[in-house]
Amino acid sequence: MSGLAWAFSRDLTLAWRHPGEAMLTLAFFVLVASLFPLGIGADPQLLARVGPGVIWVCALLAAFLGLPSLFASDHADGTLEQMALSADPIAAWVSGKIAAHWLSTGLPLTLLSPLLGLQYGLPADALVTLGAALLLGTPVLSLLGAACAALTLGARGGGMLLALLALPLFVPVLVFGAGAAEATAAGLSASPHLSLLGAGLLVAAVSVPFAVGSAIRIALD
Amino acid sequence: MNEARLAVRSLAATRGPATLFRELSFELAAGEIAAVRGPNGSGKTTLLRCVAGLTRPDHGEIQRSGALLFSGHLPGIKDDFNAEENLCVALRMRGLQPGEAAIHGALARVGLESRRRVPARRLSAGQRRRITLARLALDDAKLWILDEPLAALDADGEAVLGQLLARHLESGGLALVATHHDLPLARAAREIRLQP
Amino acid sequence: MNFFYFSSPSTFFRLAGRLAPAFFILAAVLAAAGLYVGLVQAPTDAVQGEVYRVIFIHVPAAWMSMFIYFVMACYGAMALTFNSRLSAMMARALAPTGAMFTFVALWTGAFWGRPTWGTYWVWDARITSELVLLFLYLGFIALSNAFEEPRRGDRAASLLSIIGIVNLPIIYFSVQWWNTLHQGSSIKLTGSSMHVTMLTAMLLMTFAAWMYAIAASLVRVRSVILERERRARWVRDLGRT
Amino acid sequence: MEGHGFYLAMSYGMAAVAIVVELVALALGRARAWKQVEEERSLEAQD
Repeated sequence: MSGLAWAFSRDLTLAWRHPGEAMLTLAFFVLVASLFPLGIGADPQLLARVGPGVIWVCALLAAFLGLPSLFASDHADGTLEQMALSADPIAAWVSGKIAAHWLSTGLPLTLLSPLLGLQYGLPADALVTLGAALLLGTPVLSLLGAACAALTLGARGGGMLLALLALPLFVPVLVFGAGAAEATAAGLSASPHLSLLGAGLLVAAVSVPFAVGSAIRIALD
Repeated sequence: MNEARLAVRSLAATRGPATLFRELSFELAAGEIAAVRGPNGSGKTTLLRCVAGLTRPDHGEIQRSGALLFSGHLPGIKDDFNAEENLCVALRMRGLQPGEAAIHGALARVGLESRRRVPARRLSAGQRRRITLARLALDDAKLWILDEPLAALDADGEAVLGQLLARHLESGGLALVATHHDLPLARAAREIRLQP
Repeated sequence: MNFFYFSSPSTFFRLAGRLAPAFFILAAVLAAAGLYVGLVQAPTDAVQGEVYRVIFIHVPAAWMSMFIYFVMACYGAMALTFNSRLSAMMARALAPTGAMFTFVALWTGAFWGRPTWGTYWVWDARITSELVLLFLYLGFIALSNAFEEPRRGDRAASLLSIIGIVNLPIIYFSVQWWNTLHQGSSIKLTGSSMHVTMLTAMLLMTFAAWMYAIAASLVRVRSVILERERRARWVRDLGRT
Repeated sequence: MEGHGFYLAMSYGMAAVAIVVELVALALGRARAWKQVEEERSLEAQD
């Protein structure tokens, strides 16, 4: 587990060194979320109905934008290959990096989402579910996104290619994430959605780091 | 303590359609150093990366005993970290927990003592290379794989590298070095020549 | 002849050269039979009249789009575990054909939806999942061509196809769940009992599509092999075949 | 149920177009591959 420890603390310190990046992700999230009312009109009923879905799509896009920072700079300055040659298994330190990445992108999005929910006039219990769904969903986005980011290391077409690879994999997370908040807003129970998200998180947390590891080995080959 | 050893048997690697080298075999026993020489593009870096286990060769087998330290073209240094932090992270990655004194001693030895708090971004290429030298002073890996270690080093930088290499070999370590320069070592190194 | 005999590019190149025309002919024959049975012999459907005959294209295309992705993932897994270049080339050769079938499935789905549900684009579970599958194909093709070193693209795309095949059922399940939540279940295809000629037409067309897919990918893999091995001796001695 | 011929025609038509497009693409791919082989041969012939 020591691999997870040094990778987590290393990446967290790096994230603290220039918080601008995390701020940008948050700013993007708020900006895109406030574009929708300008586009679809400010009718409260409509906004409340589309609120959960819109906020989830914006959170998903914001999380996606944070992905390149995971491996790109380490790949460029050679620290990624040093990590690959470290004493710890690749899946361990990769998990540490993804956890640190989630802490600086996914978690802030989750904490900010109730505010945006208010902007869309969501009822209080829907805000809670929205937050819970994002809390369980954003780590899965970081995990799946990390696999795609590792696959596109050193590839032409950068951001667009990463979007083409990652967004289709995000579909189930979006469906159950947005579905949870909508269910609460409609007075139904959101527990099936949340439990599926939780199951997805557990499975992803255990299996995806190995896929990321082999993607990194391919990138360093 | 079993003897550190490196055995490479009929190694082959290609870059795209072109074959870099074929049927390459050599062995390094404890205390031995091999210099890999050859013109640019002859596959020196690929050979080193194969031995380090980063690149998968098309054919052939590599047997290593013990941990290895790889220093490639890329510096392996974060610009946002200062010299001390870079050194700490590099050693922690290798499962080593050096004390404050050891870190300072190593940085002093390579002449970075005064600049250990400066972010690596503001260090010169030569100074950044010295962070790797400090790692060589502290790391206990038995096999060193160095790609052009003399690049960007000035005269006394080379002297420090020579001392570190000598001490490493005396303590039964192995070294595989790709370089165009003469190695700052008293004894001659075995030569592995790669044709273009 | 060991297991890997056919996996050396030069021998497979010749083998594919002989097999491809045979599969094309087989595909044409089966397709002709299928179309005849489907368009001429099959009776008019009580509910949908003539327009249901679109299923003789829509269903085989949709089925092939999923089957080809599965085969690509298998080749991808072989390419990564056995480090076999030929499997990776085969996966790369299959992708465009799979993407074509996915597009045809989407297009025919839309033109079947219009008369039956009144809109071209129906957010039906199957059709929406098919759209996501199209993105997976495009992602595979884009990734395999995103690197200078073709072998690097092969390995990355092979791993992506494995990640894709694992996620595909989850995507289908989530879209299915999402669809029943929003719109109630769409018309079940197999609800109305299938007249025997409809079934035979469907099977004939499916096998025709399968033969065609094999033929097309064999031709494409030959081009890929030529490009990859253009410096090899056996390629230089090849007469133009 | 008249007028459905249009939808049938569009579906089968597009399927046919898709297959023709792919066959053309295959032929072009083959030509490009052979061109590269010829280039390699001419390069080889020079040195």
